[in-house]
Amino acid sequence: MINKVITADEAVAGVKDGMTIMVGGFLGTGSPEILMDALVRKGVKHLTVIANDGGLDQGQYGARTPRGVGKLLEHHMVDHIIASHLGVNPKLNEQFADGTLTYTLVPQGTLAEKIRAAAYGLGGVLTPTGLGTPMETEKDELGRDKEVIEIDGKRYLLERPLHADYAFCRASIADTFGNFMCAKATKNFNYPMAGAADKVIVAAEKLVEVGEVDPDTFAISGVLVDSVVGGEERWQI
Amino acid sequence: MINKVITADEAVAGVKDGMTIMVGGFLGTGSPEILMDALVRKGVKHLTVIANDGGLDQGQYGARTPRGVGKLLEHHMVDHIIASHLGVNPKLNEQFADGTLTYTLVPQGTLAEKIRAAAYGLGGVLTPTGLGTPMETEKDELGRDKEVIEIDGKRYLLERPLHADYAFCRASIADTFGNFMCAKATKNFNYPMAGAADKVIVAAEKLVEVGEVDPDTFAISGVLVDSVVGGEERWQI
Amino acid sequence: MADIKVRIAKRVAKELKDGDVVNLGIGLPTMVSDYLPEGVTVTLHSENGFTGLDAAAEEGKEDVDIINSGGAYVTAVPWVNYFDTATSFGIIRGGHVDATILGAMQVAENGDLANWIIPGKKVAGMGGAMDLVSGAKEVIIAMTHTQKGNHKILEKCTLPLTAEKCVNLIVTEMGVMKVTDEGIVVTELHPDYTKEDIQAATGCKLIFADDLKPMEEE
Amino acid sequence: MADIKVRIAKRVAKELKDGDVVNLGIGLPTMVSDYLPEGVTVTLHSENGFTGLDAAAEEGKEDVDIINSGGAYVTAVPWVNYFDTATSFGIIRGGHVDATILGAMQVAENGDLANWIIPGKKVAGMGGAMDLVSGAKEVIIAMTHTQKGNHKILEKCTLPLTAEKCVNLIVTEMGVMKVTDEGIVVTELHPDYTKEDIQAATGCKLIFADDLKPMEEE
Repeated sequence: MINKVITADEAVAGVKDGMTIMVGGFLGTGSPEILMDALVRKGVKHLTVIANDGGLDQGQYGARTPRGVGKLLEHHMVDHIIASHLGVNPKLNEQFADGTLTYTLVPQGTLAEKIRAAAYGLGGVLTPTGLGTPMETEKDELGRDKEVIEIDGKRYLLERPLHADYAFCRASIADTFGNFMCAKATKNFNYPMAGAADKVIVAAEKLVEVGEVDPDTFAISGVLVDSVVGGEERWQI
Repeated sequence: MINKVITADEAVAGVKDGMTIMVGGFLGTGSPEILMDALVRKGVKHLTVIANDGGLDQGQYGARTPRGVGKLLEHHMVDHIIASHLGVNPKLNEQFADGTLTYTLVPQGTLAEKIRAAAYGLGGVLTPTGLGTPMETEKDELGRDKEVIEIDGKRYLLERPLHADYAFCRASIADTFGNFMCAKATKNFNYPMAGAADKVIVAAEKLVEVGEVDPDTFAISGVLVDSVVGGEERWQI
Repeated sequence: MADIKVRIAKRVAKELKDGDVVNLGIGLPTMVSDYLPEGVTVTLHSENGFTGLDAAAEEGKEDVDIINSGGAYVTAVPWVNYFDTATSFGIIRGGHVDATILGAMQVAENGDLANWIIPGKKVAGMGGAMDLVSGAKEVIIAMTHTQKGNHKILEKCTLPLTAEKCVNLIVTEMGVMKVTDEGIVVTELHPDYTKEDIQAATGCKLIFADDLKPMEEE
Repeated sequence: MADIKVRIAKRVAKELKDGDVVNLGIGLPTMVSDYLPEGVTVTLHSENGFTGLDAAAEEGKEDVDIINSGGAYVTAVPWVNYFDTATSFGIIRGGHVDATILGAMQVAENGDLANWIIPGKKVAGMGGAMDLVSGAKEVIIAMTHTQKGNHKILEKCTLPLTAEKCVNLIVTEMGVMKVTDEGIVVTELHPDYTKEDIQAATGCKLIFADDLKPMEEE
């Protein structure tokens, strides 16, 4: 068996300026903090980030430091963000206003399904969400026109798969092969992002040997994961 | 909280002649046996069955009785089967030969995804599987022509969602609200079928009270389940 | 104003049946769960990833792995189930949420809804709102009838839409309105207001139900 | 015949790298895992729902919750993960399986594959085969070069296809062949056969690699 455990710095060593990365989490809950810290240390720039939101700024919801994507925003490492909600972290609107950051909005369910489609080799997503709204008329994250497909008399928006160079996920428990699970409400985008990038990195709060826990503990197969990093901390309020 | 526990006979009381039903399981593993037994007792006819395969005939793989869909075939209750594999249970080819049973073949991954699309409100599935094969040229389970959609220069088959009147699933553990999980390799179609029918019934090997086990034990939300039946037996070889 | 919100929340609560799966938007809609009729238990869907949302967490007792979609620490009922975002919105899009209750900036007489963006203002994003109003079996708008005197119920929305023809019911401090193919039908009118009052506060022609009832005071 | 199968399985095994995720078709392909080179550990994908398939279960010690895609009771490695069918084929379709190794009735020189149906014969169904050969990163055909003297490698398949242009490598008892844009290139020839032998046993024009090597005997 392949042992996939490496350090956080090793995990981000291949991330280059201008790359597209996915980051799990929902307003900081379930985001892979030690991988964000490693990206900050590496100082990579001009990233395109795919995430539900911009994470948290220091002090929001009691956060002692910025959380999740908030760490990358703090250090001006992001040029474009593809997300469903941008209303929480004030750094987002500051950087939109000063012209250093641009965004593409995608409805939350469509965002998750576009990511799953990339992970699972589907040609796109056919969803009723967004019909009759700017989602139908505005261009997508790569500047492509949206298409509407009519199926048996009903209209659906065709949304393209969303793939990245790297996906950074947070696990509550992972084994050394990369099988992992996320406790309670930390699953969010961490599950669909596994498999949707050329390299998938998982930061684990608890790292176990293979066979150490009941295999049905794990929701995601290690075959979708390239590397595992231990030592992800539990949130402190 | 709604307690959804009923008996197997109550669970199938609403199944009528000519209905379309989904049955979880893979060659009998993970199929809801007590619900199949209840359908046999009820004696409903002319069913359309959506399942991976035709289950097992008595004696196959040591089965003491027919398993899964095999029970319905044994009693000539099925007019049409939509499945990916029909090569194991000999009852299938017998009934094809005598003209009492017809079939639609769907590739296994497409079958699962069509079912998920129905459960999750997607307009269809865009898959490369089946291009250039009879899957592209033959009509689908409802006699509709297949469409090919070109997306950014790549061709995909558009496969329609697959919905049923009833879905019968087997759980290793379920609670009285209908949250459930399937152990090891019994997950198969039991997970995607939850939500893909007007009524979803789960037969549980182990039935627990809500809150009795760690909620992360359960993979499928009870909001997708209408009724839970206890007393599903463990396979005997 | 507090009274008005309570009135709206109480009236919306009566729309819910025992066993319903419900998603509540932030603000006024979250108050609805405080006023459920006796014997009605609903399961609250939290779109960030679970069915079985319960009250806010006590300070100092927060489980950092459980937040609601607004980011606040919350608790869960014993029949909770947790899932990822693709599953969460599959549950929504697939019609497994019986009702979503949310506020609105504008509602049109054909049921069009605008509640996610004001062009030129700070970017917030639609989050899960577009999926929710497209997917839920019933969309109930719980809002004040006007905004600083401006009409919110209109012939046509002027703001970008959240979804087309998605609203089923509107509950305001003035009354209860059903969106029908013929237009907006007032089924209940609050005793504080006349037909003329509610029509004047509305930007489209209202239809009054033959069996128009008084909206209950709380 | 047994020797021929072992020869093919051994040769195919050399294509696999440490850490690969592999799906093995029934019959000859399952033998490949017995001949993995020293230091090469692969994770076997079982399309009915897990990564980490191991040996057949001992009689009397079967876990009835673990079968392989052929329905037989099997065991699993310690790093096993179990999942549902939608996920299983997502893993396949998404290109997360490095190689699928399976038999064929016919392979065409452009890589078309037919291995699921003979019109007029008993209906079996494609099961997961169409997804596997469309989705896996590399499709390796492990088969006897001919069937009762009939060609199986052809200019064009006459049987209904399993997938178009999907085959990357063909290993038979006669040699190893790569499917390229120019046609089928023989890269290794077994010492028991001449170029003329393999060409005569093949229904399309073969190209012989400049650095044609002998296929190893076992």
